[in-house]
Amino acid sequence: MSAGLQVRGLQKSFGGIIVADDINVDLAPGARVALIGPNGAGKTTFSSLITGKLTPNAGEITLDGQDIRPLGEADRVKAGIAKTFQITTLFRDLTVRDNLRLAAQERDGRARAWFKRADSWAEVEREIDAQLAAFRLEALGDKRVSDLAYGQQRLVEMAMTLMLKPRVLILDEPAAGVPSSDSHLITDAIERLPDDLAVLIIEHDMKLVFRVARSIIVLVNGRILTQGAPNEIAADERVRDLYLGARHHD
Amino acid sequence: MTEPVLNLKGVVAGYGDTTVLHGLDLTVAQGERLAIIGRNGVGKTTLLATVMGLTRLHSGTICTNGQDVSGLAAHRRVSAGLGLVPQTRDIFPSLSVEENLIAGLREDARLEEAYELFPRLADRRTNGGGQLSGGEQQMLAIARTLLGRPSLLMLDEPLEGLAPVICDMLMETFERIAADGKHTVLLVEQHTELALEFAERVVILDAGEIVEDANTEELRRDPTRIERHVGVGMGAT
Amino acid sequence: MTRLMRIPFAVEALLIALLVIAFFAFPYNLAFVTRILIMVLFVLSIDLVLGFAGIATLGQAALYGTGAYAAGLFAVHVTAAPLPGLLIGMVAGAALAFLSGLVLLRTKGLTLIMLTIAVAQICQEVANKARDVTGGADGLRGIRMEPVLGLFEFDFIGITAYWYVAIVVFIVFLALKRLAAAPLGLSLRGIHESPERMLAIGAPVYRRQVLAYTLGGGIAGIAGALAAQVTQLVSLEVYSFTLSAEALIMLILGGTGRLWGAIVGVVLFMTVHHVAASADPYNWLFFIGFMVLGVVFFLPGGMIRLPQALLRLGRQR
Amino acid sequence: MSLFLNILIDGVAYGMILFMISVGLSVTMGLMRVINLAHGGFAMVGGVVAHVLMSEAGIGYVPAALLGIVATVALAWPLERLIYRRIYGFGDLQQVLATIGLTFLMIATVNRLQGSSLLALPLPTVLAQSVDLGFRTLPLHRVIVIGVGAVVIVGLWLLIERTRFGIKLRAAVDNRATAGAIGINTGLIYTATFCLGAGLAALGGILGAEMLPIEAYYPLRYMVLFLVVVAVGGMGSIGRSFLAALGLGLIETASRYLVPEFGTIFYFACIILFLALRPKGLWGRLA
Amino acid sequence: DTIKVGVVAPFSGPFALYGKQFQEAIQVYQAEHGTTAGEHEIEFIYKDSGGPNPDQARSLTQELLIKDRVDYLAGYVFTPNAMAVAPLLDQSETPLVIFNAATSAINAQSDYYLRTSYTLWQVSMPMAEWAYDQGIRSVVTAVSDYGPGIDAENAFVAAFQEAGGEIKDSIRMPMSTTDFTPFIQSIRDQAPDALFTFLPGGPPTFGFTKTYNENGLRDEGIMFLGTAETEESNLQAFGDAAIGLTTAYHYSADHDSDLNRAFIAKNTEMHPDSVTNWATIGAYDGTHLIYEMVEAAGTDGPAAIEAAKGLEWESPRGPLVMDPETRTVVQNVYIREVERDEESGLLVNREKGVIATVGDLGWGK
Ligand SMILES: Nc1ncnc2c1ncn2[C@@H]1O[C@H](COP(=O)(O)OP(=O)(O)OP(=O)(O)O)[C@@H](O)[C@H]1O
Ligand SMILES: Nc1ncnc2c1ncn2[C@@H]1O[C@H](COP(=O)(O)OP(=O)(O)OP(=O)(O)O)[C@@H](O)[C@H]1O
Ligand SMILES: [Mg+2]
Ligand SMILES: [Mg+2]
Repeated sequence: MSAGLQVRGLQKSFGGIIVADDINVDLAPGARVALIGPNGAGKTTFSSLITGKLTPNAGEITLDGQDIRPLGEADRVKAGIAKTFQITTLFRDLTVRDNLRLAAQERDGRARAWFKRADSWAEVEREIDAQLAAFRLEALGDKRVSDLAYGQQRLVEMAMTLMLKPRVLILDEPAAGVPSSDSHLITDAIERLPDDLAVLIIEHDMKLVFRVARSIIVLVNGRILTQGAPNEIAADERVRDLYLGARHHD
Repeated sequence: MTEPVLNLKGVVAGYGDTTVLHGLDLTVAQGERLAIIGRNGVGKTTLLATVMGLTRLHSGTICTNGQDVSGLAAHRRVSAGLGLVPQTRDIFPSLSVEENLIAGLREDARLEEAYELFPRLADRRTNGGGQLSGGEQQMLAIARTLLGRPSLLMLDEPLEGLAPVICDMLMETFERIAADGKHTVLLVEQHTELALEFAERVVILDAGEIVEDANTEELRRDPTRIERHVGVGMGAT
Repeated sequence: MTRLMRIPFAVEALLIALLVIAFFAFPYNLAFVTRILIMVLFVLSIDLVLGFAGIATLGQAALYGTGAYAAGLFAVHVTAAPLPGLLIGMVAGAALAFLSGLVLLRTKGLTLIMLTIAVAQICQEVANKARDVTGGADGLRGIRMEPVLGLFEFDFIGITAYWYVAIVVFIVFLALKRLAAAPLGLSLRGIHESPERMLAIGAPVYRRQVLAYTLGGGIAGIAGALAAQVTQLVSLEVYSFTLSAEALIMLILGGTGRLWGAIVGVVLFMTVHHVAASADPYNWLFFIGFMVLGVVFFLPGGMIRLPQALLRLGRQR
Repeated sequence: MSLFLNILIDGVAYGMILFMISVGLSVTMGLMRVINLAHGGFAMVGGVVAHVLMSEAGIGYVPAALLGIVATVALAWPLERLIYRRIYGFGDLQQVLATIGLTFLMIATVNRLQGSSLLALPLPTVLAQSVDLGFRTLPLHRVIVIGVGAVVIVGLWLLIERTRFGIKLRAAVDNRATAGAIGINTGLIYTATFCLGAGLAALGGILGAEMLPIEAYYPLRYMVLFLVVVAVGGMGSIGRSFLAALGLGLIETASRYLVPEFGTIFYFACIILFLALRPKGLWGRLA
Repeated sequence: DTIKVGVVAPFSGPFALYGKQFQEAIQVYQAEHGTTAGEHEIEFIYKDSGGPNPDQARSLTQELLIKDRVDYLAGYVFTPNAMAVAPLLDQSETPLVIFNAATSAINAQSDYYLRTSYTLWQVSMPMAEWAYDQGIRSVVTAVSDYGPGIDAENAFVAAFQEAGGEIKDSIRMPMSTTDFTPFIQSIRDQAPDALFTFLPGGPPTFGFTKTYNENGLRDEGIMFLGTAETEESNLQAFGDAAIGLTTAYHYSADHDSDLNRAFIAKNTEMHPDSVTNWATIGAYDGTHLIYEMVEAAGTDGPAAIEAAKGLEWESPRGPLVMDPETRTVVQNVYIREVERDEESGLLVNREKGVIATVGDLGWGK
């Protein structure tokens, strides 16, 4: 029995298309793994299989040795697996603070309280302040999400997921839509994450990947093509041809 | 002499009560490769949407190839030669890939062009648009707009979510499109590096106003002009 | 309004003032004002379910009617003391909401709307069939209420009925107001906005929707019970589609997701109806039709947005 | 055996009528995704115009019916341009409210002009006959409805699945702004489709008047009946609405034959069961 | 002084016709008899109850009693609406004249109810007895599955079996039925001599009679027996499908008497678009009753009720007596058949027989 998230022999297909083919992955506490691969390789599908949005055709998923396949989406979050969405999914009519507050109250299991005001937990409010500050969103806290630019929403997306204090964090293209000038906010946030947190990053921005990942998995057509340390991957001919392209030949 | 493909005069636009663009003037000549850069939320998307007629123009005029399109509906602007790949992709989820392409197909364009450009889409021909992966949706959005044969192709962060190989291939494609001198490409890009590499002219937007409008070469010589408005982190590979 | 909410007990004071004013302003129409109050309660229950939790329903009458029949039968067969009857009505409404919610809330959108309608229709048909128990289409008769708390006799003019209903509505309103600002309220709004995201932050969306629907059922049940006790007769119409639909119209008219919206919508709709129906009964539908269209087009957020809209107009000038 | 045959024949005939009456709603609600509670209003308008033409101008059934449909489209056109155009952008609830408001106005108008009693659309004697099936008879009128229904379903299917117009329509429905941005004239497409829906509503109203007689409160009285068909069929497909109508016709007819006393309960229980098992309607596809 | 009469009836919604007809009948009566009874001026106040909605009926009645201080109440189309005000009547000792609601049990709820319409038992039992006399031996009943339908079924079945006839089947059709073919086919398969039906007016009746016709039941000799189905307001819309339908009812606009002809002429003169039917006559006779009570007792409710009991008068529908026990009028029930009138070309209920002076046979059942 091992700590962290373990995936064994994961299999998934849509109709005829196989999008996950015998995938084995280990995410130990403290892991910083990047999942890269061509478009449509099955990266998002993989994350959905882990979060429970999709059900695998075969294979095992365990968290700290416990089989999590019977758990629904919400229960897996409770168990400590959280993700950000590739395409921003926020509570658009609520304020940024309310978005974060919602995450916190679910995390603390007091979402069914109905008598005290939602903003009357001082500790949580401080936490929200800190989180907003980390993403330089202080000024936007009381704005409705729908009034933010897309890039700002991406930051809220990330901040909200971090409020859940997960043990396994899946980031699906966290920097997409964030300008290069601000992408350090994302990388900083990732670097500041607690040491015992396991992180899986799905990203096409190689700068970000090479900066934060300690290990990289390359997925092609639903199969793991190779995996290894960043420098090994960058040097791999097949990865260059299929994915990285000429720009990274240096 | 040729009319500028796009000519903005005093464009003021926004959402509801809020104004995002505060009086922009911009002229884009035919065959130009122009990049617009700027921080998050400065109004880049809003600018493109306003040109396309998707956001309400409060005041000012927009001309394409000499034609005033300020009051026209979006589809009329397409006839006038404008084309936009939106930042949020906006695939039609319940149409198949092929139907997505047909929806914007001009008589003189062929479906096959899209499949040649993105073989991945050919494999997914009959899939529902809503079932595509993020990157596949991006490809579809680009292909769909190209099939509309725009004389001004506006791209709102088109490389987002695409694999590096595809990005390279696309940049080449955009360059090729612009190369014939009849097509103009207007690129909004977060990655300053990429933008500078592609464009011959760069416009920097800040808080809804144009704060720089210069040759790429000029800007390369004086990077502080960019850093002042776009922030640090540029060029740090 | 938001600023008003910040002053401690401002809302409470305002509500009490309104209730007292209504009592003295309409001494001859107390019965009508009482009906308005009951309707407010019913519409509040829809606001909780639809405006907050985003559960589309056109069958809330199922819960109202069940509360009404439960309270009515309880009064006829067990005891005619009002408060226990109210409790029974609430429990009956909540129980039906819970049971039907388990099935209904697996669906959404139009499907959900149809299912809520179907439940109400089945209830109506069952009540119609069980003629020996419910009196069928003739109505459940023989309800003769005892004094409230053994002290206040239901009088001819309807003074007791008015205060009895007013106090119940007041209490429920305050409870809902607390709920709206509390974590549960926020969580329901979250579900309304994006159930998908709620799942992703670990919220058991389905269970929470069932909870919201059950709470709404309890409130609708209280409203039904009040109606049964005040009218002292329950008819099949408590389950009618028209009742659900009209209540929904009132809610949207007033503005969803805001408790005051329910009050404003009901008062507006019922008053216009009352006035228009006595002025020109044959054509009152024209009034309502134009009013409804006017609100959708000029005040899309409902009447509750009127002050803001006026302010904006003023600023533009 | 003959019971089974009876159920089959009457069920299909009834289902076809249900389809004819609600197909217009499948177009506006299922395809265009506007919650159009005023659907019954358009059906009624068609019926009322035909009634007036027949009873007051002495025009024959078929021309009166055609003129009724034309008049309905002529009413739908400006309504779409002036009112529905703005409704499309609203949220569900606002759509409900707006279309209910319109329904009220339609009812009030008919009530004012024609009163609230039944408005007859007497069939010409040719159509009022019955067809002998050997073991029983079937009114000729129903046979004709079945035929017209078949034509409508095939025509609509071709139009929507097989033509550029259909693709553009579906694109415009999915994302109106984007459709405009790739050159589709969404305004025109919406107007045309809406008018098609209204015209079909009128056709259904007139053909179905033998069973659901035209009167001022028609739109409210049968609202649920129409909605059920679209809900069971699931949004977005004419074909599935058709199957749903047939299925519902069969269920209702079977319940009337087999358990007449509990017909209503049986019918709605079936719907609940079905929709609970298949929340997205027949062969539920992702929205 | 002025005595006020509150009229509660639907003036809006699908049932608005009732309210309109009540109002017209009252106007006709006032045009004929003036607005005073004895030394009292009589004023009518109208309130719109919408459809069946006891909450509203009760609160409107309360308003009439408290605010408008009416001394008499009248109207009430639906049974639950009428029932809901019983406690108010007892408390305020106000006579209420029911113009329509036809459930026997209402009058037992309070001593202040009087009824100038009819009860379902009152017309359904004579229908059964007449049918048996005509040689009909087997009947299938098919009624809408709700209170009035079931009352009608019970009354018919009881009387028909009493007479010695056979009830082959009793079908209760759901209220929501739009396609009646299955029921009609079942009836046809059982081949009775006649079918007896009761349906709410409007679309259901329309659908049922159409289907009866289209499926050839008439041709096979299965006779149609009903009560209110062929009432005048929707009759013309039925077209030829209605010809030959047989009903037992207390009023036909075609009733052959000078009084009736004068009444209809007056109504048509005052309200050219109006159709005279049982609702009109119920309200007309009800108004007469109120005038009599006012003249005899003024504002004294209990005295007015006493004065009304046993009152006899000649109405356009025939002779009436206010039964002291049931407080429902005792009246003639007519057997009618729908025919197309030669002169006007319109469908009419032609009287084929009369069963004299029937009281409320449902009392105490
Ligand atoms: N519901 C579905 N039905 C059919 N095919 C699907 C479905 N969902 C995803 N796919 C297909 O599965 C493949 C893998 O999709 P996935 O979203 O996992 O890719 P990805 O690796 O995340 O790509 P990207 O980098 O572009 O986001 C894609 O080709 C997609 O078209
Ligand atoms: N639908 C909207 N309603 C109201 N305000 C909006 C809306 N969309 C954007 N905004 C606001 O308009 C401003 C400009 O947004 P815009 O999307 O044009 O920025 P951008 O430059 O494209 O940013 P990004 O790089 O993040 O895409 C932002 O401050 C944003 O908050
Ligand atoms: Mg992906
Ligand atoms: Mg943007």
